[in-house]
Amino acid sequence: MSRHYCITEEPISIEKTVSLVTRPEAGAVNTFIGTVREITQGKRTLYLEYQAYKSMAEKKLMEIGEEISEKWPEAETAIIHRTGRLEIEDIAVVIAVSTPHRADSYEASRYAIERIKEIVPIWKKEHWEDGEEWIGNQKETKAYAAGKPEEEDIS
Amino acid sequence: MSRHYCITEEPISIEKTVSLVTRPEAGAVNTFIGTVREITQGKRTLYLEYQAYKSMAEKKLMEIGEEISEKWPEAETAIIHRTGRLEIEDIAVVIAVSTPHRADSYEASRYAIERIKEIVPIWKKEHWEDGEEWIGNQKETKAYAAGKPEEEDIS
Amino acid sequence: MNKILFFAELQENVGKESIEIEAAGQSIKQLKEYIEQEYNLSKVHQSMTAINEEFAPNDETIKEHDTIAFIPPVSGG
Amino acid sequence: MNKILFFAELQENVGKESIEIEAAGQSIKQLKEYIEQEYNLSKVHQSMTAINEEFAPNDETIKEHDTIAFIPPVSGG
Repeated sequence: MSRHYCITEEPISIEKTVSLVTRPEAGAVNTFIGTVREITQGKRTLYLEYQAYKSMAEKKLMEIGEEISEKWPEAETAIIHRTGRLEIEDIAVVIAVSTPHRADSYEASRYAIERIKEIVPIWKKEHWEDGEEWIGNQKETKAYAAGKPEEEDIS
Repeated sequence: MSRHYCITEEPISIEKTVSLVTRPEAGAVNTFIGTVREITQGKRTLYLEYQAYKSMAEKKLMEIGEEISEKWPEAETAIIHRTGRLEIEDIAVVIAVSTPHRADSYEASRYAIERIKEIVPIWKKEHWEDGEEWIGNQKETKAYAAGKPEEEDIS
Repeated sequence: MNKILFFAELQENVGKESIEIEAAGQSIKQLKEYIEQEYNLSKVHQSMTAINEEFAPNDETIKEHDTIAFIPPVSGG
Repeated sequence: MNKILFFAELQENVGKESIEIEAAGQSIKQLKEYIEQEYNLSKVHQSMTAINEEFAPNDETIKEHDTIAFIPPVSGG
């Protein structure tokens, strides 16, 4: 699988991810870095656990890169997503998109993160002091309870 | 002057710039990295030279950060701009904006780069094989010739 | 034989990452009904399905050696 | 006395990063006209001006000890 589209258990280097897409023709690199947020919807997260269907997830990341190349032909994309246990502030995902001009780099990068949340088989489990839950939503708008609905409203 | 808003002659670390804005409340960091592009409007650049009115430029960068905080109260911003001689692919500017949710990080980061091109006293001089020119435009839409208009149309 | 993969909540509920069963000739929908009954796993119906790492609709027919994965709503990023 | 700063193309044309002159009491516009004549620098009129690191309009009056900078169209980023 290409170095540009990876699922890894190791900490992600922003610098290395960016260097995958820098090139003489590109004057702009937009990156999106997703980090572990402590408070989500009023609940304090202790840590997260990411799981992926690795082989399919890497395929889907590459597919997102191909979609970007169709929409923004001069763009070059790299997406690295981490799995395993992540602490608060750890980096879960780095997207880097280089383009000759800056507007495209923003739009393509934004497109990438939205598509990741739609089609890439990666899941996160939030661990709180009073429970844990697999977050089951594609666009971070809703969650479904993980068999312990009675703990759902504690916050 | 704050470490968050700097003009420097040293190479810029993306990692360090991002770390200035990561924090437990933020789940998203958008960065914009401006690099030296080899070809601009059909002309091959050999290298660039950036000059700044350093003290005022750092003030203006900080002002942009304050404007962002007014528009996106939960955002935290860092902007580092390099001056001196830069080679092709070198990083000229790194903007990092962290926010709790991703949409804001994209919008605030975009706002920052547009404002830099409007109000921050930094200038670049392009050096080509057949000449050189201070680029005099605020939004990269036009340039004015540097006293050698006869070389302007060679490309 | 067919390999059936479970992820996230489904994996925890089934207690296994994967199982091997003979599912060739069945539709995805039929397989989901079997899984629901066998593992008391009604949430399998809220999952998307991948056959050999590509999303597939409920009426797709499973072939010999296909690998089936149930994909609960994703939450990467 | 007042310090007058030049940048980018203006600096190259003047051949100096800065000069010291007595400009107190003059407007920015008057100073620009002086600079234009003294250094044959018509481009000074296409520049913005900063007084003590803040942009200032052409009709602003220069005070004793003010630092004036001519800011050609910027091209950072």
